[in-house]
Amino acid sequence: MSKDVAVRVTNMTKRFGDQLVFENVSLDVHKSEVVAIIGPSGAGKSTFIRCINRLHPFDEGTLEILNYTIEGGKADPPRQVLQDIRTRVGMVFQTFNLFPHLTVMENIILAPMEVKRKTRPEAEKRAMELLDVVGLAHKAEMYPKRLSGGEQQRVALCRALAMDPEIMLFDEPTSMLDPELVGEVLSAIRDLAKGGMTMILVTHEMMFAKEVADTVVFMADHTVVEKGPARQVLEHPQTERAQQFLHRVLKPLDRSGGELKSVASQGGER
Amino acid sequence: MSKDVAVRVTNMTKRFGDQLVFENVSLDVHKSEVVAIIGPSGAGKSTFIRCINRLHPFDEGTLEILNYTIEGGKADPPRQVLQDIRTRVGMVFQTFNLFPHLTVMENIILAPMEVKRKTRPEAEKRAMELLDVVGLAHKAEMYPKRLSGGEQQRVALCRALAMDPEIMLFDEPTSMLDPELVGEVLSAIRDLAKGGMTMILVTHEMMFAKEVADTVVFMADHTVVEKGPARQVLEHPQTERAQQFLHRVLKPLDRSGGELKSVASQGGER
Amino acid sequence: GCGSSAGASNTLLGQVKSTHQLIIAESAFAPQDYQNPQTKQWTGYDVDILRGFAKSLGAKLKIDALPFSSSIQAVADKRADITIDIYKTANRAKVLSFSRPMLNYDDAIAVNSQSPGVTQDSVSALKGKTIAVVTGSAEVPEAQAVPGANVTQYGSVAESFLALSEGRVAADFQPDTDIAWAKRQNPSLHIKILGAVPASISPPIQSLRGYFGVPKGSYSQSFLNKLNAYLKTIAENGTEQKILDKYGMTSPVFLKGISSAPNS
Amino acid sequence: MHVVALYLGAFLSGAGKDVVLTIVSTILSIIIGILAAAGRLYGPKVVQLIIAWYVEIIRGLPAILQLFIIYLGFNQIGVTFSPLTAALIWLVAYGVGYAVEIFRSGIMEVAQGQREAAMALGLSSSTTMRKIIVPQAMTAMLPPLVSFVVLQLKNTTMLYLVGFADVMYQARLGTDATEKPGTLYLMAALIYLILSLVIGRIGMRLERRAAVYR
Amino acid sequence: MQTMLHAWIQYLPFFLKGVGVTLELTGASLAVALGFGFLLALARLSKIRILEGFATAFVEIIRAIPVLIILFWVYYGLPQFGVKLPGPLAAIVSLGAFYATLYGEIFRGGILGVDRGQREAAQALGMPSGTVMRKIILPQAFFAILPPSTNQLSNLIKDTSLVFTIGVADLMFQANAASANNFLPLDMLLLAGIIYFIFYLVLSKLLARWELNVQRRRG
Ligand SMILES: Nc1ncnc2c1ncn2[C@@H]1O[C@H](COP(=O)(O)OP(=O)(O)OP(=O)(O)O)[C@@H](O)[C@H]1O
Ligand SMILES: Nc1ncnc2c1ncn2[C@@H]1O[C@H](COP(=O)(O)OP(=O)(O)OP(=O)(O)O)[C@@H](O)[C@H]1O
Ligand SMILES: [Mg+2]
Ligand SMILES: [Mg+2]
Repeated sequence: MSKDVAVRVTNMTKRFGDQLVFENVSLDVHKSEVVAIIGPSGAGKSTFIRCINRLHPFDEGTLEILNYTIEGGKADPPRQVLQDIRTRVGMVFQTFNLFPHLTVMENIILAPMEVKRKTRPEAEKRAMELLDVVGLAHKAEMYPKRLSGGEQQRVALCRALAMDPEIMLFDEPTSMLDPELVGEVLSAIRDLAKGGMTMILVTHEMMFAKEVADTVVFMADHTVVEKGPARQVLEHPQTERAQQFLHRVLKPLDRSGGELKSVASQGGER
Repeated sequence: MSKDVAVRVTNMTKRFGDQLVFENVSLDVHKSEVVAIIGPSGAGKSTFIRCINRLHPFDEGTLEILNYTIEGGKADPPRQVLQDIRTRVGMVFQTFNLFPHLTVMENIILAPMEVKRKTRPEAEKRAMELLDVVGLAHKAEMYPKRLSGGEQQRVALCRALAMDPEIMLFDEPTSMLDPELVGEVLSAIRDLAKGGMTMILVTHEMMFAKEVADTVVFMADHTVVEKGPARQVLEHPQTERAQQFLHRVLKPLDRSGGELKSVASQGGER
Repeated sequence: GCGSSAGASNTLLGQVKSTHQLIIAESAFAPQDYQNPQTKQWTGYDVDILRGFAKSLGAKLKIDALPFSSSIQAVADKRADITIDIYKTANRAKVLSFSRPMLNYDDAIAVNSQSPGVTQDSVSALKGKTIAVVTGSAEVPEAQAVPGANVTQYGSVAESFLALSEGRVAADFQPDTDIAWAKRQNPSLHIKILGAVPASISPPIQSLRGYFGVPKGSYSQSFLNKLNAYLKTIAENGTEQKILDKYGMTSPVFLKGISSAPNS
Repeated sequence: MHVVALYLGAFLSGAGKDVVLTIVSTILSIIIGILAAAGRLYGPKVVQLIIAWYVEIIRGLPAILQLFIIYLGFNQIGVTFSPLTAALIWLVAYGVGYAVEIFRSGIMEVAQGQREAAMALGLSSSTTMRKIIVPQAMTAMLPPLVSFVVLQLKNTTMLYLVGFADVMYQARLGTDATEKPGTLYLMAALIYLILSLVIGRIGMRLERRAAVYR
Repeated sequence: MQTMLHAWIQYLPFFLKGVGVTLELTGASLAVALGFGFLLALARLSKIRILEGFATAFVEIIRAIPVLIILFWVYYGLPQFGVKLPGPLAAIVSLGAFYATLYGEIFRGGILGVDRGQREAAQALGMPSGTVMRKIILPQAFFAILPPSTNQLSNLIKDTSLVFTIGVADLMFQANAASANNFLPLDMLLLAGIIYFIFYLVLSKLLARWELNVQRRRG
């Protein structure tokens, strides 16, 4: 693996029992590159991103990450390896997944203290810095339930960043948010991208992908259907499947209208 | 109430216990008019739209609908009146609320048979027409759980339309849907609007509101902050609150960027 | 008997005659009353005696089996007509009327035959030991009179013997007939009679006789008269001894003085 | 094995009685329980309160204490029941206390959205109840109902204490006569185990059928 | 009324002694049930087949058998096979084993009920599985476990009333023995009932309120 490559996935295949989720997926992610994964629901995007830090085992293929090489198969790699990967790869989930029984501060410092053996003052200092940047320093002592979705997601981001990860994974970080709150989280992620962080993100926000991503990967029908520079894939998709998908998402109303008109008028004119 | 007005709300106020949801809301909806209600989460949009067919009682003010006049207060209007209003006003919910123990067909024909005393063949014939229009005729015998969100929402639409309502209420009908599925439902609603149905809809889809609605009502801070022709409110909002809201929703990334950049680089450059 | 004449159904005797049924509240005390494991029929000397008596009234026995403590209650409540033969105590006399005595008992101390927890039938030897009794039986106050005794109460005599045989308790206070019978029926039980319950804590000899109890009051009087006459007859004419012989109680001591004892 | 052969017949006839009592008392409890649950939810305040306290008392007292109160206690105030009557009254009185809660929470569990949707279609409240709430509540209630039947079956073990000739009663008499309690109580346990498992299996079958739409 | 009060006062000391025994049995049985139950839950969740199979069989069998029969079998029956437990210990073993199956299922449900995302989030932060269990899963499961646990505790107290059948002198026994003595079963049973009901109210109302407060403080 060249020095410049942060993650290399080769012919990865994943099943749940008999059910194929995706097969033959290959992908190189370079250092400081931002990769956006898009695609219809159920395409396996979440599962794929979880295979990258080996939260899920995968069945076939190879994953090279942070100088480790992991082969597909049921057997777990050594615990040390898994833990090291997960420590150095940050992840932000669609559903935030903050620990509800811990305050914002405790959420952030838990892993640095437990995993990196930082002292509490050290961990707290770093946590406050991060919270300050996302504008949540004043909420440090609150429990997650009391925060808005956008705030929760920003805390989740801080929690991941507190481990000083080398790579960040995002799984639809804004899809559970109110439209008004989406901006908060997207701009925090954008800033991170500008700062040179290696990132892989699953997103439905095409505008955002276009602005932030270097590469866009379109997954559908159990595999990667198309990938390439962001602008190219989003504006001039080559495959029909991608064209169809992007059309639907970007211009939801632009299709052969139904005949509901006529049906409705029956009701309306009673 | 002039013959042309379908719904007139005058100085309506609603509380849950001590908690004020909205106050002093007035609104005229003309026949065949499409009114879109927008506003931040928690503004009381859902509650307001539920007060219009009196699913919730309201505390003060007057509601004139379908030649009935209902005064605020805890006491329920006569059952007959409530039922007549609800029979003639259709509603589609954010969470679909299909009856899970009934098939698609049974969902649609239940109310026509029970309330309008239609025979089963009559009701089924109409249901098939409606399902056909939204492209779901082949799913008539399925249970809701087996359908995608977009399909469920279209069935919910058919269920409401099967009562031949004179007015339709929509509460964020697409916010629980996958982006790719949003289009299906929006285009069905748009067709309905074009057909001349009187409609009040709560939505976060600004593009859709602009295209479909005649009037836009912006609710925030417990009241109606601004209302007017759709284009005017959406493109040139008069009040600061509306400007701010629309800016956030339409251009989520366009704001003073944070400094996460600098923080992130610490992590990325280890 | 709702339909029968008021006079008949207002008394126990009338009740039994009109329904042709005499209900015994049983508690599976062997050999007084127990179920034959082979035939599942109720048997025992109380059952035999009362069956004969019931026959003389033109009635059949019906058996309600209950824990001992509830069986007395059942008769007091007129739920059943008659108890098995029991001791006469002041407490019981508050709710029951008693027949004439029908058998002499001795309250005995049973111990484990392999490793007796008590070796002498004296109060001092029993002091501080665990003693088994049956809930609601007359042996309860006897055991409680032993200083420092840890009294464990069981729902049936069989359960108390099991506990003794398993060495859970040091001693068990029961009528000697019951201990002897249990030993005879189930040689595998590790129990034996150590001796009589010390006189200082056992009740006076009069009450150490078996009496049938019936609901208290004039309701039972005519019935009691018949019963007493019957009991006296069978004690005198040897019928009762014949019944006792069936249960291995051949010693004359059991009926000594019974036929000449006064009615209660 | 001798003991087993000797008592198998008696045990089976005792088990038959337990099963019949369980079935009869369950049916009665369910019928009364539905009515009481309706009273608890929609009745006048007084009725609601009375039923609520009834439920608390039934749930708050040991089952055996309730049995003794019905069988022994009521005698003290001149009300006498036969073992069978007492057993039935007890099982039903106890069962109703549990059934009310099962039905009440089953009905409450149906999502608010379902009520709203039905109301918004103009369905009357009785139609909503019949066509929307109850069918869904039924599915939600099946698992607790199955546990309830098993609970009632298990309660029958206590009936020997009032002289009802069931499995336990036979086991105790057997102990009296044979001194083989280990074998006899194991037999009793097996009979109850099998009956419980059968009820559970039937329940599972019903649940699967009721949940076709899930 | 007069006689009832009189009888109550007369027998109250015995009843109080019975209450002591009832509480001791409840406490000891609860300890057994919680400890053993937790092990059962872990065994059922473990990937080791035999362990899981054994625990599952144990749970399915024991909880299908009435407590009274378990009690009789342990006390009267086991000596036939050479194991002899004193009454109170037999009671604790029986109730403990039976309630361990119930608590085991509560624990298992609580652990499984913690959102899968929580485990994933913790793993994604590099936490080893022990830490995930201790710091993330168990604290959250605790609050899901609490309400059904207190509910079972009040069932446990009620089920201790069965131990009088093996000669253990608990509260129910005292009521029974007293009515065998004074032939006032209703009065005696009512007194016992009132005491049991107080325990129930304390558990179901006060503890429930405490639980609610704890939940609210977190929420
Ligand atoms: N733990 C699991 N067990 C079995 N099947 C699973 C599991 N997780 C996901 N799946 C299945 O795998 C497929 C891919 O799911 P995944 O969540 O990766 O899709 P996605 O592309 O992220 O979709 P979405 O946009 O809806 O999040 C789906 O069919 C899903 O049902
Ligand atoms: N049944 C209820 N009881 C008490 N408070 C309620 C109830 N329903 C809604 N509220 C409160 O009323 C307020 C308005 O809620 P509503 O759902 O109408 O807002 P909304 O504008 O529809 O928000 P959203 O965009 O999130 O759907 C909120 O503060 C909410 O917590
Ligand atoms: Mg996903
Ligand atoms: Mg809403």
